[in-house]
Amino acid sequence: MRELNYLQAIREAQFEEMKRDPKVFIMGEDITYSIYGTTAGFLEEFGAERVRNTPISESGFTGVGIGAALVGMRPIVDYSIASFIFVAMDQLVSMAAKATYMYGGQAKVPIVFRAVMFYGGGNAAQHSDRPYPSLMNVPGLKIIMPATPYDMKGLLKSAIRDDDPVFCFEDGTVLSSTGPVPEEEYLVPIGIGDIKREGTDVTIVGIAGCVALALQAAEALAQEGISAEVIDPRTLVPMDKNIILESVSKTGRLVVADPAHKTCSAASQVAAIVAEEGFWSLHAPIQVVATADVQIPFSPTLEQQVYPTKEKIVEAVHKTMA
Amino acid sequence: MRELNYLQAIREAQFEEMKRDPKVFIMGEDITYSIYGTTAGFLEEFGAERVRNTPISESGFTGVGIGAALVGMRPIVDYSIASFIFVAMDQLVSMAAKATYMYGGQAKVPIVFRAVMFYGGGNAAQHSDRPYPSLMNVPGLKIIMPATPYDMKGLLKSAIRDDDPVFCFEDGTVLSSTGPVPEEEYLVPIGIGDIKREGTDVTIVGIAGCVALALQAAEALAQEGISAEVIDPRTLVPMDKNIILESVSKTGRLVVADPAHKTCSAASQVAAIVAEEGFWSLHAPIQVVATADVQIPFSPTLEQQVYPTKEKIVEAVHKTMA
Amino acid sequence: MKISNETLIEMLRRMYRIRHFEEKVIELVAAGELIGAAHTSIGEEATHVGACMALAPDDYEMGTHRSHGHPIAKGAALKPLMAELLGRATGVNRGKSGSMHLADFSIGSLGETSIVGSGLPAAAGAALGAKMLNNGKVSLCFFGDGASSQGTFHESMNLASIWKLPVIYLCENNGYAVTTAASYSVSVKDVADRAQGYDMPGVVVDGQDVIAVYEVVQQAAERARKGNGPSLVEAKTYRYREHAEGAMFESVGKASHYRGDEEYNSWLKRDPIILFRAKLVEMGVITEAQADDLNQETHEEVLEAVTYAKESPLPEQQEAFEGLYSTPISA
Amino acid sequence: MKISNETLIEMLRRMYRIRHFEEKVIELVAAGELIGAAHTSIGEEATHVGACMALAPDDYEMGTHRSHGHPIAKGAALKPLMAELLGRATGVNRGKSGSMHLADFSIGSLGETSIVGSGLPAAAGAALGAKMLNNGKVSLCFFGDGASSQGTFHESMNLASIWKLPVIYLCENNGYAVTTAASYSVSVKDVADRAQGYDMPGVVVDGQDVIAVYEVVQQAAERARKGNGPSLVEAKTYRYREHAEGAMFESVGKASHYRGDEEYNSWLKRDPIILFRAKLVEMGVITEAQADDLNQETHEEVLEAVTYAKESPLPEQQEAFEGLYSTPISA
Ligand SMILES: Cc1ncc(C[n+]2csc(CCOP(=O)(O)OP(=O)(O)O)c2C)c(N)n1
Ligand SMILES: Cc1ncc(C[n+]2csc(CCOP(=O)(O)OP(=O)(O)O)c2C)c(N)n1
Ligand SMILES: [Mg+2]
Ligand SMILES: [Mg+2]
Repeated sequence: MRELNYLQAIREAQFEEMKRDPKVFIMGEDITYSIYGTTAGFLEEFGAERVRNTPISESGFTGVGIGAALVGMRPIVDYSIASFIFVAMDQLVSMAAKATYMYGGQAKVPIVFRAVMFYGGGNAAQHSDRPYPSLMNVPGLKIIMPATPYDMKGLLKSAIRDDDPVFCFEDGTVLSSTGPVPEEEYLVPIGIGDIKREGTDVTIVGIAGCVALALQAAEALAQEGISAEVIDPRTLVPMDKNIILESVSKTGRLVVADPAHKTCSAASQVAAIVAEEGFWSLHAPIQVVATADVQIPFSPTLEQQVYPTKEKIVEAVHKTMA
Repeated sequence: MRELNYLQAIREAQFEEMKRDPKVFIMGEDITYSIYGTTAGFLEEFGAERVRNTPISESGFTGVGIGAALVGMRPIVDYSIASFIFVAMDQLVSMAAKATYMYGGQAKVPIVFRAVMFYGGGNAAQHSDRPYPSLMNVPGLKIIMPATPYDMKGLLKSAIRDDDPVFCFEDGTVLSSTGPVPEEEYLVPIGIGDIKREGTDVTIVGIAGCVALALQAAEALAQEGISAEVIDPRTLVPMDKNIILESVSKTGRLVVADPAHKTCSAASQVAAIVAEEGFWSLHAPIQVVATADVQIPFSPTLEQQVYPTKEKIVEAVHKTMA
Repeated sequence: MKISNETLIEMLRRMYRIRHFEEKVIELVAAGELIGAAHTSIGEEATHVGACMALAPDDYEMGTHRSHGHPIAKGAALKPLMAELLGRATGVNRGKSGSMHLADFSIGSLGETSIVGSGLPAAAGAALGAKMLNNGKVSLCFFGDGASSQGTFHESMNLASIWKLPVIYLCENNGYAVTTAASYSVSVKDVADRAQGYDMPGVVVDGQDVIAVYEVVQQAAERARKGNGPSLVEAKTYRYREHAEGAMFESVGKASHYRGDEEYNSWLKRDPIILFRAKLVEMGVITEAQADDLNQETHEEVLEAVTYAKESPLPEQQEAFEGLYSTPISA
Repeated sequence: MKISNETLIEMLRRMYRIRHFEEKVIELVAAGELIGAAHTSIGEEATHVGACMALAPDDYEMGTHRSHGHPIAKGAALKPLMAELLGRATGVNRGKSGSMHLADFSIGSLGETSIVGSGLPAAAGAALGAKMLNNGKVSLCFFGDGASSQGTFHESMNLASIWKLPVIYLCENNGYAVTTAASYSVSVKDVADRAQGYDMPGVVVDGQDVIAVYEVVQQAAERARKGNGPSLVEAKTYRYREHAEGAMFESVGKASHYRGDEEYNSWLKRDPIILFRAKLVEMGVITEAQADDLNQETHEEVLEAVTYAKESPLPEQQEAFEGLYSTPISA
């Protein structure tokens, strides 16, 4: 099958959906120049009305997107780097997430928010955030976290067609990773996880960039004769509990790997779900491999220390097998 | 001992610290009129320079507080209602939480942020947030959550003397609740939990307003002959793990009650900690009693459904004993 | 520009509607039948009505925590609004929103929002939507003097200007944000002066004069429909009540004297309803008797709305857990 | 007002320092020795230096992601800055911040911040602190044309004005935010025009003329110290490089032609260092030879800084987990 990289998958999803539905448009800073390639050629194809450069006004253009959605448009808001969403937090929380419920169903907010999490590249504390856990605590937003080009294209297309606000977080560590993406149209449904590798001894739930690390860890563990099952929830809200609980009921052991800071991470949420609903299947303590609860340092010597790694995941699996 | 209510405890803590240290000042909207009573008489006592009414500019005055702290002042920023902090989120996350680490220790940010969580009073989705979990995922902020007048006064005084940004969340359901508060000076250290009631059969960790509910539940359970231990972490970041783990090692059962939305709640974090570090002590699944993952509805018939209650906590305990 | 008698009379009707509605709200709060924060518009009816009547019935409107008067001025039916305030299943928002967040999409009211300043960007967005959908609609956003200090004001004005959006920003300057005087919190004499910084017209208008408000908003709407972009209108008005109903604010008001009696009384003398009613009679548009009838009719509408609300069922408890999403989860 | 020769020469020295420092940064990025986003100030030296030299050495300064030139202009030592860019333990921020977030509290540089617009409120806060501590200091905040569209700009200007804070907002208008022209994103001709909306002086100055910048900032500083409040200064300048170093932006620059050659070359002709050097020689303040020496000396300073940085140890791995808090946890 044809291979695309992660950024190409984003571009293709957006391109196809904008072709399909004239109500879909995209806005963001410098978007016509497509610094990351996800809107390359869009200006020529769709024109400046539907491919809008914005001033640096994240709350402003987030709210503009919400208002346009309220009257029937289907905006895609591209923040480029995920660290910038804090500026727009109130619009995301008080408006996008609350309108449908608060206005008793009168309001529909079909909008997609996109942001790349550029961590691991020496951009330090203010440019390396992985802020999805802060939004997971906010009811009303759907949150997708595709880890492969295939999932990215399929989930992003579903998000654009969804009538609710969907936040798509993109993992900066896999932007150039490639994978098979069919030519023909397909969708990946929101809210459904995926078994990335089958196994019997331990379940490794990987979030975003940690899916790839989990697969590497599983490979290494296989050499030792440990069979690890790798689960990718793909959607964080609503979370596909069942696929995780079923895997744990089979393996009895759980490691969760998450690039977010450990406290109140997506991984902690997965652990809490299993401790509550999958407890009787567990044969050993759950292990959470997440980013340390410190800010992101610049110096590579320092930055390398704080994130999950294949080695840390392998070590965590060993703990659960001990 | 003398009794004060929760709001009086806040007022007294602020009053004493402003008396003690001329660098301490307070700002917020309509603060000179002290709508909630926590700065009653402050204008007369300390003058308009140190008791500052602000325009409705939460990011602006949050940043002003941070800048003043950077040069040696010790501001208290009162947001009144916690739902308004989303407007200031970037200043809290990108500036307050990151400066000390990012500037290699050159920057000190001695600032206290205060906000009341007014939930349960028919103020609907945009005025009923309990947003602390979103900040718990942000390293660099200390987060206190006093549940009694005694803890409030002692923790708030510690927060004002602390050289780091401390967020004090106040629970709107206990504002008028009273409790003993000594006349003489005392501090409650940040990062130390408290056993609010000793017990042997089950551990109930209560967060904020859920501490009172947990105590009511414990009382009811005592009638049935179930001995519940009630733990109040008091500080959410850094969390006093040990007091929770020790209690669970004694009781073998854990219920966590939290007014936050369940997904990525403080309760989920407590559950994750115990599932990882206290697993071998557990005799039953952890039970999380938190607010449903929906927005807060207005109609009392609806609003009453979504929060933790004494009954829900009792029921959760029964599940762990089953 | 000549305003038809029909329109003039409808203006007075809506002003009376708001007044009676709000007076009933005060009673219901005092009686403990209406809970949560409730902010009334008494004294500001001319601003609400002048602005909304200058729009087409299906133009968009967004507003604030002081939420009742805007949709009423835009033409919303009273029964679902009152039912909402009383948390009934028949409420316009099914009892989910309460007083601070009314909305009636059927008449272009896209939602009042109680986070101060949060509605300004969305109003520009509705205007962008109108422009892209080419549906000829304009968007009007009410916001207060207090809201003018929020960053969203700046960002929205700038975006509306560079994109020439068909939006009207209507600042209801009632002089105060809770107890804080605009003369303290706003660094410039008139909020309208800030329009220069966004290359758009900024007009100050007497917010107690419904016709004056109607005329400036109509010009702004025309400008917007012609594709000439946004306008900033500042209506100088006053609230006759405390910031919100309820003892807390009463006491604050009493204790604080943040508004002197002299100031207060001078504004009372300019009650927008009394002024407009007198004008219409003087213009010969209506007789005193007809005006009394209007007053009477609208009062009865409000009483019927209350009866309707009280007789309406409460929502099913289960509904608390429904309606979070428009697209149900496939899983 | 007469500027001493000593000061004039120091200005040229700092401008050369910035230029040489940035040229070295370009090399280091190209060589892969400096990682992460790196934004250079080449072309904007007169704005940085004119503004900072107009302040007292211990006045406060805050800046942006384009972070190197500001502290150097304020008088920071080069070695700890370069060591920071190379992630060394001897870095001014111990290798924790990298290029976008330099700070040197010892000379009043309270931190460059890379979230666009995030520094504006804190700069007002430092000014409030100065006022309350009564230490006679003023605070200067650099921000870009792009940053002027953030809500924090509005909120900070308003707060600074109503509280008469001793702060100077210096907009470095280099015409672009990445690839977006200020002529597109800013709804008014000059950012300085917005000062009217906050009742404060707004001045446009030639950002390539270091003396002109020095003079307007000195006046603003005087005004601030006298207790007369904030000022907005807009320096029209230009960056000679792409938005940031690194292939991505090079290609964007090349591909996009968002800045025409004609525009670009016309600004190149107004290189602030060449202009100022010629002026000083013409004024007889220095000879060509002395100017060459300055150029030489500052170039060597930079080379020494690089040597120092490269010879400095990397941080201990453990340090990643240290320094989150100033007050260690009692628990
Ligand atoms: C972001 C935010 N901050 C504070 C509040 C609390 N609050 C509610 S209304 C109000 C005053 C608003 O004043 P103004 O904009 O002039 O509107 P008015 O009440 O006078 O109609 C305040 C401070 C809020 N709701 N949202
Ligand atoms: C809140 C936020 N949004 C977007 C960015 C990405 N970004 C970094 S610099 C920049 C352009 C800033 O332009 P300007 O303020 O004119 O400063 P200049 O780069 O021209 O010096 C942008 C959009 C950011 N760092 N922060
Ligand atoms: Mg007002
Ligand atoms: Mg610029």
